[in-house]
Amino acid sequence: MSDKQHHAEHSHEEHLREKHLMLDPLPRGKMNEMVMEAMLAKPTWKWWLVFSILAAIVAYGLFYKWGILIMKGQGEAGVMRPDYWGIFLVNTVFWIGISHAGTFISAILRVFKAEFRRPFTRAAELMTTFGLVQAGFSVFMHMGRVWLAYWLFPYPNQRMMWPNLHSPLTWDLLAITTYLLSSTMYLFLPLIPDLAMARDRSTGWRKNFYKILALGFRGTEGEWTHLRHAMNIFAFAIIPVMFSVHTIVSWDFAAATRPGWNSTIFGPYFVIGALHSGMGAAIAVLAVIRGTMKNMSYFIRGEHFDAVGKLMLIISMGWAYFFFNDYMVQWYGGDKWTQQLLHFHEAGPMGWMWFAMLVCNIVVPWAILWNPKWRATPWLVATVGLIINVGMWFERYIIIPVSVTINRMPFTWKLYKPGIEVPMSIGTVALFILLYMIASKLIPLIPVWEVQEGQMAHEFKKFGRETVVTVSELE
Amino acid sequence: MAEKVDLLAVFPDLEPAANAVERLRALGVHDDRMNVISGVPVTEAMLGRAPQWTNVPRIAMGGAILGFGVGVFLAYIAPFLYPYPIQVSTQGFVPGPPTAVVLFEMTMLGMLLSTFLGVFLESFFPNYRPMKYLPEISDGKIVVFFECAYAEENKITDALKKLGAESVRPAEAQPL
Amino acid sequence: MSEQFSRRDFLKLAGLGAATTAILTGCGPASRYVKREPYQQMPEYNSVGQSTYYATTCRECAAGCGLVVRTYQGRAIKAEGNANHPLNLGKTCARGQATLHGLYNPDRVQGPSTGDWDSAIQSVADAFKNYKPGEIAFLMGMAPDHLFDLVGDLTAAAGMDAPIRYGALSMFESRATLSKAAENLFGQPGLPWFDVGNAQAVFSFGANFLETWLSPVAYTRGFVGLRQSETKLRGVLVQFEARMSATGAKADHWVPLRPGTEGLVALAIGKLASELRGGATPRIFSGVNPAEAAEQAGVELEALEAMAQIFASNAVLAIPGGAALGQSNGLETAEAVLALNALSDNFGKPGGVYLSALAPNQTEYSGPASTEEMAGLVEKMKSGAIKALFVHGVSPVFELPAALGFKEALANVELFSFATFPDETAKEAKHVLPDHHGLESWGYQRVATGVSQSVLSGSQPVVSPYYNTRATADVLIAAAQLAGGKFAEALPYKDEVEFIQTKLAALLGEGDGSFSAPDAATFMAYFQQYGGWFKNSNALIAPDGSGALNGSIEAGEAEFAGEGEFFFVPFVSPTLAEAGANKPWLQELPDPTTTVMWNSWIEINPATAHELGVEDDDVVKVSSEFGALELPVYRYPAIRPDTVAIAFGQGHTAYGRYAENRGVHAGDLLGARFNEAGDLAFGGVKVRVEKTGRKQPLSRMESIMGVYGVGLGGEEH
Amino acid sequence: MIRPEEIKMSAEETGKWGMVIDQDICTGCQACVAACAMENNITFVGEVDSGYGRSMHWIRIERFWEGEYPEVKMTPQQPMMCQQCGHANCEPVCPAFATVHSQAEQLNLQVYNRCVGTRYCANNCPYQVRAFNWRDYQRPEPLQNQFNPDVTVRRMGVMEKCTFCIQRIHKAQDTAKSEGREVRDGEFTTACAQACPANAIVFGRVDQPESLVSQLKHRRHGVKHLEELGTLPNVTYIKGG
Repeated sequence: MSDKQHHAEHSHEEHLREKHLMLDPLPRGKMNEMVMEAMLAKPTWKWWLVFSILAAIVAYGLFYKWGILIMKGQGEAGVMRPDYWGIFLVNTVFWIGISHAGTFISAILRVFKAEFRRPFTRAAELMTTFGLVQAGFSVFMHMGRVWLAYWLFPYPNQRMMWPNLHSPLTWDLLAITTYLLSSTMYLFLPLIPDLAMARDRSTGWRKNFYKILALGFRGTEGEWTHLRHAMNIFAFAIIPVMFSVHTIVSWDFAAATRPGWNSTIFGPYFVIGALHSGMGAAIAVLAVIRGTMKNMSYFIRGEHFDAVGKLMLIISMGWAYFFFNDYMVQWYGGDKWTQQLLHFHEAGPMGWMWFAMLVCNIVVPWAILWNPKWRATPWLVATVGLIINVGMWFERYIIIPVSVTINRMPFTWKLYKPGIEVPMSIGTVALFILLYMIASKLIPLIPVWEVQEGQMAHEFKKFGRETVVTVSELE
Repeated sequence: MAEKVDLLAVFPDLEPAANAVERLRALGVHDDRMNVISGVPVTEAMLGRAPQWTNVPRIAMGGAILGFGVGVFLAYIAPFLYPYPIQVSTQGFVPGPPTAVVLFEMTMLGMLLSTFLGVFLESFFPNYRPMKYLPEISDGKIVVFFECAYAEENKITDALKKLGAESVRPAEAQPL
Repeated sequence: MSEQFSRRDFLKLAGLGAATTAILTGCGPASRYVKREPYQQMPEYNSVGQSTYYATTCRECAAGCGLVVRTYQGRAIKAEGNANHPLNLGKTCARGQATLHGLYNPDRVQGPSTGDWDSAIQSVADAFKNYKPGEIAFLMGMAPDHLFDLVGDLTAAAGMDAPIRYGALSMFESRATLSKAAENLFGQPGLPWFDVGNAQAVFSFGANFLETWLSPVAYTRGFVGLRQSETKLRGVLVQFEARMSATGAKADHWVPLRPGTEGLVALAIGKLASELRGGATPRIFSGVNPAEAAEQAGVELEALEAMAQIFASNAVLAIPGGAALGQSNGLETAEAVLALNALSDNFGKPGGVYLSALAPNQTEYSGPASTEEMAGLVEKMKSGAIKALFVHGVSPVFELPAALGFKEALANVELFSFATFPDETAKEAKHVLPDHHGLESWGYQRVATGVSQSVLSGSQPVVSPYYNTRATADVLIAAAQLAGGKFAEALPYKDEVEFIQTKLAALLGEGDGSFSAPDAATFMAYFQQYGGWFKNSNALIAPDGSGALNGSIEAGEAEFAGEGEFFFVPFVSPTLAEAGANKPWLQELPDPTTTVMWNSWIEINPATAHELGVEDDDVVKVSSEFGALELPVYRYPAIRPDTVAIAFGQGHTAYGRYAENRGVHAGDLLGARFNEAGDLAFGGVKVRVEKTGRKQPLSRMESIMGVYGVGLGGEEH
Repeated sequence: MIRPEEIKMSAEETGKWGMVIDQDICTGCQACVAACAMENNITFVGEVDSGYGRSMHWIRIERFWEGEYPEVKMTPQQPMMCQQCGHANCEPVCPAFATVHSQAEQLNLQVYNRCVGTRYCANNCPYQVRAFNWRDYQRPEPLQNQFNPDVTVRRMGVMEKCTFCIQRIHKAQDTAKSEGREVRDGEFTTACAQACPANAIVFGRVDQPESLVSQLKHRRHGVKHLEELGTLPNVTYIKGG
């Protein structure tokens, strides 16, 4: 063949290498170094500034205000008749939604062997755990007598009374507990080899820290086998758990006798909504990691934003489908209270939020994510992700405090005005980011061994004149 | 009665390691006198070794059954322990559909917890005793630990060197 | 249930007649006054015990309903209606229910202003001695009770002016006008009693008898009879008033008349009806032209004709009252409306008009003073003719329109207040000698109206006095004896209870009573046990209205003070009225028509509000010739567009934490014009309404969204 | 340990205790509301909170408007309190069994000290008649002397609602028991019915055909509010004359 052809051939491969992490292998040692470097990098003053601001917000907005709420009662919040449920439950649903993306990426994509997942499964799994922490906080903020929250755990009181298993809230408690535990374990298992890696190349307190966490992992055939099996079981089993969690959350509403809530589509509608906001949050997190941490542009590339962008587009369409499904049936039913409610959504004082929701959740993603170039632009996709989260928060706000304004007793209708919820909600957001900042300094955010495994499996293959990428099954 | 020695051979890559395993077998080192440690999950098949035995799936199954049992207790037995029959609305004393939720969640919880536990049991975690290990492993090196007769040490060392072993030396347990 | 309990207590009570003396001088035997023990545990842990029930009389308004108060460990726990009491037959209104929030009000006067009672009583005695009899005046509440009799005896013997009874309610009810009209029409004074219960149809001209008028509980019972009776068809209720009251809301027809034209309309309807019935038109109607009347009243002639149809085909009970009579032409209106009853010829007949029964120990009707008489009193105070004023059971500073200048006049008199609560008058008083709360006091009260029988309602302490207060009767008796001379002779009693017993002794011989007793002590015990004494027979007075239709009434146009474009209808808040504002739960009760809580509002027709460019909760400035107020708007769909209304009850400047500086005082807009009967023409004021631009959200029970469609999006509905 | 035969879920059409409310004669005078507050230690919440839908009324009187001036009419006043549903939406959703169905009295019980304040019951009540203690509302000295010792004083974070004056029901039953008889119809009544000057509220045994409530219910065309939801309410409303 001529040089020219050969050169073209060559540059094509080069091009593919730049694009795909999996085709651009580095020696394991190098990658380890890069990850360690990113983790051990000395925090800049900027980092400390952000850190301390967030810490202050958490201390004041979350904990101090929560103290006030507990001392003075729910009257500090905006709840009343008929809006007995307010922003705290909006946040609960929102954060549980966020947590779903982690599982989706690290479980569903794993099951379907979507290779692009490899570098950011961990970042996503962290989101699950941290998100659930916020969700848990929010649910307890909501309770009128939170100091008695333990009464809801399944154990008998002195009169041999157990919690009421008829109540969707009890199912919630079981489901969320299951989900929190299993997603945390699922975060830890694949972390073990990387902790071992960190153990091998760190000194001082970190050495002991990682030594303890790594549990003495060496990488024998046996250890790898047990780990692989366990991770497979998790990957498959945690998916139904994830679906059950948000479905049950949706039942808190769907099971109630209220116009606008009593809908059979709520289960899947909530699940897709969760993924919608979750993916948005995940991509934003990736963009931040890539932008702020050393060496991350090697691991997290345009291809990943492109891939997640596609998912976001599909999920957005799914959400639109379910939304319309719900709306259509509610509208067609013609129940006078539901009619009243739909009218209130669109034309009422919160109408602006209803339309903003549609713009953020449908218009924006569709307008931007169809374009491969834009999709591969980290900051752009991340922005879309954040906008989607705003939209999804609005959606939950409309479903809860706005919808309960309208009930079958017009004499009681009242519009909800948030009070202490505002600083406390900001507090949960701050805590979420804070946890990420801490995590980024303590655990390898990139599962190096998974990346290497992937790189081992990829290779170029010539079909006649065309060089293509092939992936071989390693398991 | 020949003395035995513990050796380790460091390989840069999978291919030579696999060959080495083959060679060692040929040289009369029995499979269960060998142990391959790697930084990535290299399957037994790749190394041409006998498939590993793991109980994790069984433990998981056991946990699932246990969890289901807890679910059954909560849903069907606990109500009968109440001080008096508690009625809510006109729903059955033991509600139908909700029990399914409880059974499901408890089963899953049991299964996943025990899977996690299974890994610990099977690989004797946590374990902080000194062990035969090389930090290079997590840099992608593949290390074959094996035990052979003192007399054969040099012969095997040469053979492995030929196969691309970066170094072959006695293995000692060291704190990780 | 309650009476069983009080019977069970009979023996205890019987022993009482003797014991009382001791009690009222302060140191009661434990057998009578159960000690207030601290709850051993928090009430949360629900300590169980035996309750005791005492019958007494409700002092929240002057109607005189019987109560049975449940007490527990010396605490009054719950006020319930006395089922034996003929006036209310076991029922109570909201104010009666909340009486306990008066008893346990955190802002009561806890002792005499002088610190100890001796010096306080001394000061009263000094006043008796130092001032000439003519220079001393007694101003008392509306209720014709034992204290009124006692003071009556005192003043009569000492040659002072007879005590004056007054209350804002009597002003808004226009009682003086009613009795005057009755006198003019029937030739005998008295408080008309309208037998709503047995009527076929009721035409009420401004009488808000379901909320506050005369005896709401009794009239509500009447309304039920009108609506639902086994013996007759469902009666029709027609309400003529510019602003829909709760009575108007229950009416089958609500006819919004321009204020001051009620009399005219009454005559017009009478004329149309008598024409419909055929025969000669009575002389009284000859003057009126229905078309013009409708024109003046601002309603369609058809509306009047429709009402006339109803009138012609039913025996109609026509009731004049409230706002209709609070006009310069109020007396003519009252007479015109009363005269209508002659068309149905139902004077002194079931379902007709009676004069209220006189109470057992009452010889002739004596109503509360008219506001004009109060003005006279104020004059005397100003001129210095009166130097010492004793006030009990009323707070003139609050209840009289500021325009009368009572407060200013106080500068010239030595004021003695017997207030239980630190009201506006007590604040001005030199001496405050707090009386017990009604539930801590003895007494009896004549039931002025509302019942066919002749009723004397009894009061007794249901709990021991909570503070260092003292019964005014005791104070006066003590003071009189201290003053000696004719004072001492006038009140030769050991104490209040002896006085009451003496008065009741007169009834001992009377037959036809609800009970009879061999001796005074037993009578007293029964009296306490049953909560009063009443005759079993119907004691209503059938008036002679024969001449009613032959008179001629010139229902002239009402005069209005001020240039404002709106008629002004002040109405009594049924839950607060003149003395309810300091009871937190009364404040938290929604107003029956607007559901507003804890504040004042001005009612404006939505159309008018639109013209003025004001929305709900917009604060407007309402000004009359006599004063101005600023308060938020309530767009009230059932008020004439040319009329605005404000409830009377808020706007206290004293009277405790729950009442103080809350809302506005409707009386501040009123002038000092009177109708011919001397009642205040409180409806005779025109006001101007201006937007201030400020907003003040009203607390409403109702949802402004759900009820008025405000803020739901789209057009309101 | 409960034996299966002890369990009898009641889903009868009629409960045990019930009310008939005659909107034709209710004048909206609020006497029932005041009586309820006095009997049941209901706290007052002040101007701001009561305006913001936080009033603790166990019974409220609803009214709407029809038509335009001058043909405007106020719809018949409608006292609204807990309907003591036979099939109550509030009960199953409470995670703590704080609101359960009394098999003995056929009432919706509210167990204050079991309530953790999720407010699901109130959210799920189609009649919106539940009141939540949003704060620890203060009753200055000496107002608490008026507390009814038979009724629990509720604290912050607890849900409450009309109980049909269950303390009176129990008292009457105890009296009857001690006299070895059944509770007689009309022997006692709830605070609201007792106060009502118009007798618009009547309380009694709906399961006894000869009782006054049953009579009224059937003689006059009574309707049940939101009956279409299948909540089996025990309060019957008589709308027209």
